[in-house]
Amino acid sequence: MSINACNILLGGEAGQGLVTVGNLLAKILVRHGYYIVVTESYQSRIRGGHNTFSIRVSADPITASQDKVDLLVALNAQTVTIDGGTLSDTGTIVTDEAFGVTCDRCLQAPYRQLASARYANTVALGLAASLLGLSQDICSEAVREAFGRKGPEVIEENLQALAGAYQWSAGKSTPCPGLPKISAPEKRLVMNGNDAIALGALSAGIKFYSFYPMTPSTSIGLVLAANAARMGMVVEQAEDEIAAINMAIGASFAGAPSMVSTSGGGFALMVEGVSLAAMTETPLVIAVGQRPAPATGLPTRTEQSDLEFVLHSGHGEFPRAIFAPGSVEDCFFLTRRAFEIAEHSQSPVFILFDQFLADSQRAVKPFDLAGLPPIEVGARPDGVKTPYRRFELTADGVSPRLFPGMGEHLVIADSDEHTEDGHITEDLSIRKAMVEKRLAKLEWIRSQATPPSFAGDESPDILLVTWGSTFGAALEAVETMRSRGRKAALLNFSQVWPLVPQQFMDKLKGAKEVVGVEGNATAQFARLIRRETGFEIARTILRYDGLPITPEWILREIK
Amino acid sequence: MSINACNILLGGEAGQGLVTVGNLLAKILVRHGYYIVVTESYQSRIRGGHNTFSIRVSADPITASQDKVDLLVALNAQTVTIDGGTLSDTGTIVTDEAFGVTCDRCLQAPYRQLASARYANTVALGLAASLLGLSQDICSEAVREAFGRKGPEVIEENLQALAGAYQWSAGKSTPCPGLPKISAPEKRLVMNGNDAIALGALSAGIKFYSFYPMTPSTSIGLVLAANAARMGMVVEQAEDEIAAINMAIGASFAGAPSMVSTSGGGFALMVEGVSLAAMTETPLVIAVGQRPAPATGLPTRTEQSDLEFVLHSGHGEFPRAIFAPGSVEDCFFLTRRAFEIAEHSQSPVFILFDQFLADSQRAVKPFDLAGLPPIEVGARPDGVKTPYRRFELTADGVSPRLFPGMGEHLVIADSDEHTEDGHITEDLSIRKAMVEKRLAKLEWIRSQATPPSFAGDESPDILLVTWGSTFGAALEAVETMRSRGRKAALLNFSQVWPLVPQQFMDKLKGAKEVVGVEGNATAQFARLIRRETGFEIARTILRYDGLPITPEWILREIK
Amino acid sequence: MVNLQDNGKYETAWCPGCGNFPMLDAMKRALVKLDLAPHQVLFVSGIGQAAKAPHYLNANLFNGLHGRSLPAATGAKIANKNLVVIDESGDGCMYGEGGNHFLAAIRRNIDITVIVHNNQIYGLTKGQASPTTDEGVVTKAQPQGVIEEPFHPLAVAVALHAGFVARSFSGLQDHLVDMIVAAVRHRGFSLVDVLQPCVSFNKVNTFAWYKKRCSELPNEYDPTDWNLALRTASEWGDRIPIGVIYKNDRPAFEDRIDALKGGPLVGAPVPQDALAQVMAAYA
Amino acid sequence: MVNLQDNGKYETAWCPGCGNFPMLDAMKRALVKLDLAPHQVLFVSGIGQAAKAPHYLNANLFNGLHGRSLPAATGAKIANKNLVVIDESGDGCMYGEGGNHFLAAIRRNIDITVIVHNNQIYGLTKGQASPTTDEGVVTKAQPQGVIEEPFHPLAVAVALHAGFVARSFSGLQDHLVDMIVAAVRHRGFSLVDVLQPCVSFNKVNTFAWYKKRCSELPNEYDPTDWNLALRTASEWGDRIPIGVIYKNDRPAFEDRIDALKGGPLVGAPVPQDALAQVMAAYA
Ligand SMILES: Cc1ncc(C[n+]2csc(CCOP(=O)(O)OP(=O)(O)O)c2C)c(N)n1
Ligand SMILES: Cc1ncc(C[n+]2csc(CCOP(=O)(O)OP(=O)(O)O)c2C)c(N)n1
Ligand code: SF4
Ligand code: SF4
Ligand SMILES: [Mg+2]
Ligand SMILES: [Mg+2]
Repeated sequence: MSINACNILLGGEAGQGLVTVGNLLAKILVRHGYYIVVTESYQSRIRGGHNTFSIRVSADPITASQDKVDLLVALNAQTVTIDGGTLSDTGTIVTDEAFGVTCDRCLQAPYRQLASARYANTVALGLAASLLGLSQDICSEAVREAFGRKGPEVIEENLQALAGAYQWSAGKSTPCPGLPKISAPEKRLVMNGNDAIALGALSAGIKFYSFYPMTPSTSIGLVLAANAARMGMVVEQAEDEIAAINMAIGASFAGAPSMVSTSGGGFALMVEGVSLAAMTETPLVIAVGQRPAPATGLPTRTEQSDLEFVLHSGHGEFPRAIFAPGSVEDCFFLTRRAFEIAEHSQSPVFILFDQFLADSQRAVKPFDLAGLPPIEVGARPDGVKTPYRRFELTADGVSPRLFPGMGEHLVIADSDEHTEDGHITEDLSIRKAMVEKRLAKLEWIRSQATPPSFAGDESPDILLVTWGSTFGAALEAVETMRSRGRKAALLNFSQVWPLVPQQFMDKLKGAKEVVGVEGNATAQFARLIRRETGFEIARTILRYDGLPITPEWILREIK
Repeated sequence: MSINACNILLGGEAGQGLVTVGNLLAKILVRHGYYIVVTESYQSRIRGGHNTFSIRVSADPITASQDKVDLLVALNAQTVTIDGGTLSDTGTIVTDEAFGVTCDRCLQAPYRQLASARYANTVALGLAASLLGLSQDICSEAVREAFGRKGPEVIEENLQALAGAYQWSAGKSTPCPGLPKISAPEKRLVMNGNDAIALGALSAGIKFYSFYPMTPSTSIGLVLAANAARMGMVVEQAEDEIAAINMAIGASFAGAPSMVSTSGGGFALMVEGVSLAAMTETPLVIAVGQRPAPATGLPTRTEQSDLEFVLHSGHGEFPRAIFAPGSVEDCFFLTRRAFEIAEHSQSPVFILFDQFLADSQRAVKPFDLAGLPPIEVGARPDGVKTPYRRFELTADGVSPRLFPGMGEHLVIADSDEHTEDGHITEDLSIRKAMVEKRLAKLEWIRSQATPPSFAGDESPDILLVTWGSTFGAALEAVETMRSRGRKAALLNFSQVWPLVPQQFMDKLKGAKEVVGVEGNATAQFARLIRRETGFEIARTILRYDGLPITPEWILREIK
Repeated sequence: MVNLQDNGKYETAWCPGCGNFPMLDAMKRALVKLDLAPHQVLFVSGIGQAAKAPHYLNANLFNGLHGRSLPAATGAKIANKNLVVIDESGDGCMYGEGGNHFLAAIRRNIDITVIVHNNQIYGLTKGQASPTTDEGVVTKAQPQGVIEEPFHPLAVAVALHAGFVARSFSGLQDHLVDMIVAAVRHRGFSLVDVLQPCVSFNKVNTFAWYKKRCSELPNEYDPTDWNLALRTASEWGDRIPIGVIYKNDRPAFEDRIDALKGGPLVGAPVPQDALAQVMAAYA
Repeated sequence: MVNLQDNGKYETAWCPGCGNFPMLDAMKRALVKLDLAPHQVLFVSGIGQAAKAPHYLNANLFNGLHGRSLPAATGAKIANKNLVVIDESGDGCMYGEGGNHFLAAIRRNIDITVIVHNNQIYGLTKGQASPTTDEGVVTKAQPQGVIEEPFHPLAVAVALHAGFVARSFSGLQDHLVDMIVAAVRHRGFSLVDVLQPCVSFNKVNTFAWYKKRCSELPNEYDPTDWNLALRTASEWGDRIPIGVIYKNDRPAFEDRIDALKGGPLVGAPVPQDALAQVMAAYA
């Protein structure tokens, strides 16, 4: 592997505080100046079972997770059994000697002596941090922040557990590649895809968000709810997903930039609403976090199998745009962009992400908020012709959008086919004009399409084509191939609809072999490329067992 | 036009009994041995507005409606104004002299003198029938049957109105092409697409049907409800479409062949259920009657714009089949076929039709019920391995299907990913196997695919490609072109998924020009063909104003 | 001063003699009484014959999906709490397809007024049973007659402590005007269930049928007495009580949400320094 | 004779101390008491922690979508009326996402038994408010505390004349067993709302909280008195009544449908002569 990185895996059962210390370790690493890629792997239960929290760390920018583990920290014996096999040749396993597991490269620590069972997770954190050579001060500071609200006693006990762990492991070290001391660490944020989507929405000026809880998108709502009061916005947990999307449409109609988020099964309940947003030309941002389906599927795992579903969701024909973030930064910027495109085209716009990215924390450069004003919403009433016609026929299909109650004009919208002033009609010539008006807006959306990014060799022997969260793994796989002397490149789509062939046909045609890499079983994006361009991506690398695609997975398949 | 046919149009407002006499006239014509194609055109209201009921008649088999009208029968003055323009050069308009409209080719009848206002529609029927030279006996018989339940008085008054009309128009006649006397008329049924779907379902052995009313599919449910008791089946009006599909899945799981029907907006609410049927491998037939969308759109008009929506409905990846009947006979036979494919593949199977076909009555040869046994349902418990595993992994993906309570075996199904015995699992290797099992079933479905029908010249200069209800108009357009010496052909898909390129690629490639003809604005089927075959149908003829495509429309566009 | 002319005059798609006409007139009169100019009011409706009503007067209108008017109305009210939001739809729309939203809207107690055209039938789709169709009524979809217990909207609303619950009858226009006015004035969720004859499809619950049964609550009736209200709301037989059946003064949704305590959301600036703080928390 | 062993022993995905465990045990005991062999029973459930329960005993099971267990159960019962159908799910599933089906199932009065694990929280998705969460309870999704009036499932069920309405508590296993047995024996729709502590996410309505409040209805309580039942169903405070709150003997759905008057639909032959008649009517 060309990349110098260390992969840390914390394992235990739900309820052991794994995520708490995982989050802390991630934060601590970033504060040391490292880059991270977190992969959260959990089950659909609250206690018990087997969960892991892996952090891949490097002093250099990284974009993907990694299969082989360098430092495995076990919160229970099971972790050693289940995950021991992933250990790299030079890796170390940290276990509690009380687990009674014996293994070659086990470092047996006396968890119970270092702190009470309640703080076993903090002990594990301390052991990992100390073995990785991380500053105890930075650790302690992070612990203090995290438990601040729980009172001085809890903080104190955690700090003691940490200290105990540091003391015990003093002098011990584990071979973990790629973690040189960074003298003046740059300030970076630690956030996952969901955080970044929430922040992106806030930055765009979201005023209303409605949701019904569903993994993996629930925490978008929780982040927004936690900040709603100070941000002057409303978050409403709806009675079901149908209500969620119809509320958001109502709010957007009345002038509040609005978003909903959900996962495939919840989105299935929203598709009539998607069609309504299109018909009433109401801007709406819809974030769909994919997970393995059909039906309830594997609620806490990842997949990229809702592309075609989202692309064709809603009865009838109308324009839309679909963004597919490949990184946490993408989540932020493309969410902003989604609000912009939705507002200007008065259409539903999607953010199609997945559990892996939703939960994957990364080190992110703080966003330059000063240069990122909220989007402009609606038209200025004084610039609009009277009598006001909400659906005035225009050349580009976009009619000036005013809000009800914000002047003497009346705003009328109808889910039936309607006249320019919004009233129900059965006049078939108006019908025809309105179909054409709505579809005309696709032209503008197309003109704004984010082109796919290209990385690697021009005219490569092998070109990987990806979309969404698979981007990071493919990028690293390409770099690795190139470091091994192979002419390789990556074409990644962070917007998957509309596609503009001129933006990428030369890349497809210029490669000796094109390989589609997708987290689904039927190569949906490859099919879409063929539909839109006629170009057949004959070879695909697919994964559909619920886990994210990694660089190793791609390299193994490519050979 | 090569076809010798007469086009009769009855026009009036809702509530005038237009459909009653339209249905009667259709029946009377068929009893005379004629072929018919009915086009019902109505508005989304109960009274008033402007509706038409057109019957195209011929002594020869016909498959399409026609724009030009030969006999226009007006139930109100408005009809003359609105529809007068569609009159053919030799056409006649029958009006009530009391309407006070003057027109060149108007036959002014004294409706009010012939019967009281209440029976104006019967007067109109009598006038039309008599002018067309139809037997008064056959007419009277049909009237007697239709009003039988309303008592002798109502029958008598209707018969008198009829007699009056016959008397008044005695000796008058209108030039209406193509209606030679047929001496020994064959016995044919008169039914529309919805009737035939209901009958097809009954013939397949449907035991449970649930629905929420929605134009244009409501009457499927009404036909089934009217016959449920004697057919030993249950029809349940559900609280919403979500309930409808989940009920049908529950019923099918427990062993009752089940169907739901709806239109685009209602189907939007069912898509989560589609995914559930797929995951639990429960057979289900879903009839989707298309109408102009997005959203509520034009509730009573026609369109073919839900192909891509239905094809990709439901989150996740799983097999399905989609039938697109092109005639009333298709509606019957493909509905039977849908039950068969659903049962054997244990998958959701669709019948994708539209308002035009739903409401279009045709003369149909009685189905040979003796040769059409109900489908076989489920597996025989004695042939099944114990312990019974509902989702046993098999080579073709199909596991034996037993029903709960029909033996000592236990049947367990789960919307979560599951083990072979149906229990929830988070084992990722089982996940992978189950994805492959489900998708494997597509192979069998593909092997059963109904090939597209081909008609016309081999290696034609122009090949029309159609699906669903557009078939009839395209067939006639092709015949007309050929009668004018042009080498033309038609390739019609009555099954639109899965597509099997070997079945039709030679036809596509063998034509000089290929033209897609679809009732939508974006040529969805042409896009699908390209996705599946790479073949680009560069030219399309599309209609999306809410009316069905007619032969004239196609010929005008083709030039 | 607003007057009747402000409410416009439109051609309708209703059947002659339909109970929707007097309801439309009553709504216009109520808007005049409330002195609400067209642009101050937002109607929200679903799909059905009833749901077309707001197209026939002058006001803002969001005519959404069948069954989904309440969530859309809720979202719009949250976006602009200064709007007077009136949700008007049919019994099928509100209690059938929209049943879950009906429950949730009551519980949420947001300040919108719901006017239900309760003709006890699905009108627009030509006469299938609705949730309020009486037991035994025969339709083409229910050839054996309805066997379900009818939905009792008022009883359910009272059981869930709805803010304002009333019944009226389209044949008693003055009463209806009063009910609409009181409902709009009530701060919180208000329901007015209006008995409305459908001359085309409901041959049982006709104008005369309702007329004979509707009986105004006595003056001394105390609509704040929940137990009494529950009994009264459940009455349906030879006597059908009309009037304000129940009301309370639970605080409205918008009075309990921090972000709604200032001006309306629409048009409010995005607080950039708060956003910076939110971001900083991820450091 | 059926015995406890017939119900199997499975590993669960529940938290230690969860109220779901005693509920599972109670269900097994009830099945024994009812002398129902595994293959005679069909469980139907939705999605949530509660909805996993039927995976942990031996019976037929259709574990469907979140919120949609009732329609699936209804369809299955119609297909095979000989099955004893028990629908088991959580408060979020049944009263939140599934609210509209809850209303319809009550009205339909089909003979299924509904057991709701009412922990007043969304457990599986980690602790957001459910429809039955008490006012003021703070969660991550409701940081200002719940402001909605809680849903009152029993009051609504009684208001709609549900066939059988009971409440129990997972901490009183004998009582719960009795309620399940009575519910299954009742012909028609039966609801047992079971208070069930969620030790992970509901820190307000704990075992102790319920324990203190749950109080059995007195022997002389008359569950056929609808007015009394309505009041009793609405009680929620220092005293929470448990027991059979209401019942009536409305005929069940399947006793009123012609096609269900004979044997079950599953396996019945298709009457070919009737079909020929149906077709002939189109001549
Ligand atoms: C999702 C969906 N399902 C079904 C329909 C069809 N539909 C339109 S109106 C209506 C019933 C209307 O009944 P009601 O709400 O009582 O209004 P009314 O016409 O009686 O005034 C139905 C079922 C629809 N438009 N959308
Ligand atoms: C359509 C849909 N929306 C949301 C979810 C996510 N979801 C799964 S369980 C659940 C809540 C469960 O709460 P409850 O029914 O009370 O059961 P509990 O876990 O508390 O026992 C939710 C929202 C889903 N699976 N499907
Ligand atoms: S169908 Fe009934 S409700 Fe609709 S307009 Fe006609 S009479 Fe009125
Ligand atoms: S989350 Fe709550 S309801 Fe679910 S298993 Fe744990 S304690 Fe029980
Ligand atoms: Mg109605
Ligand atoms: Mg719960």
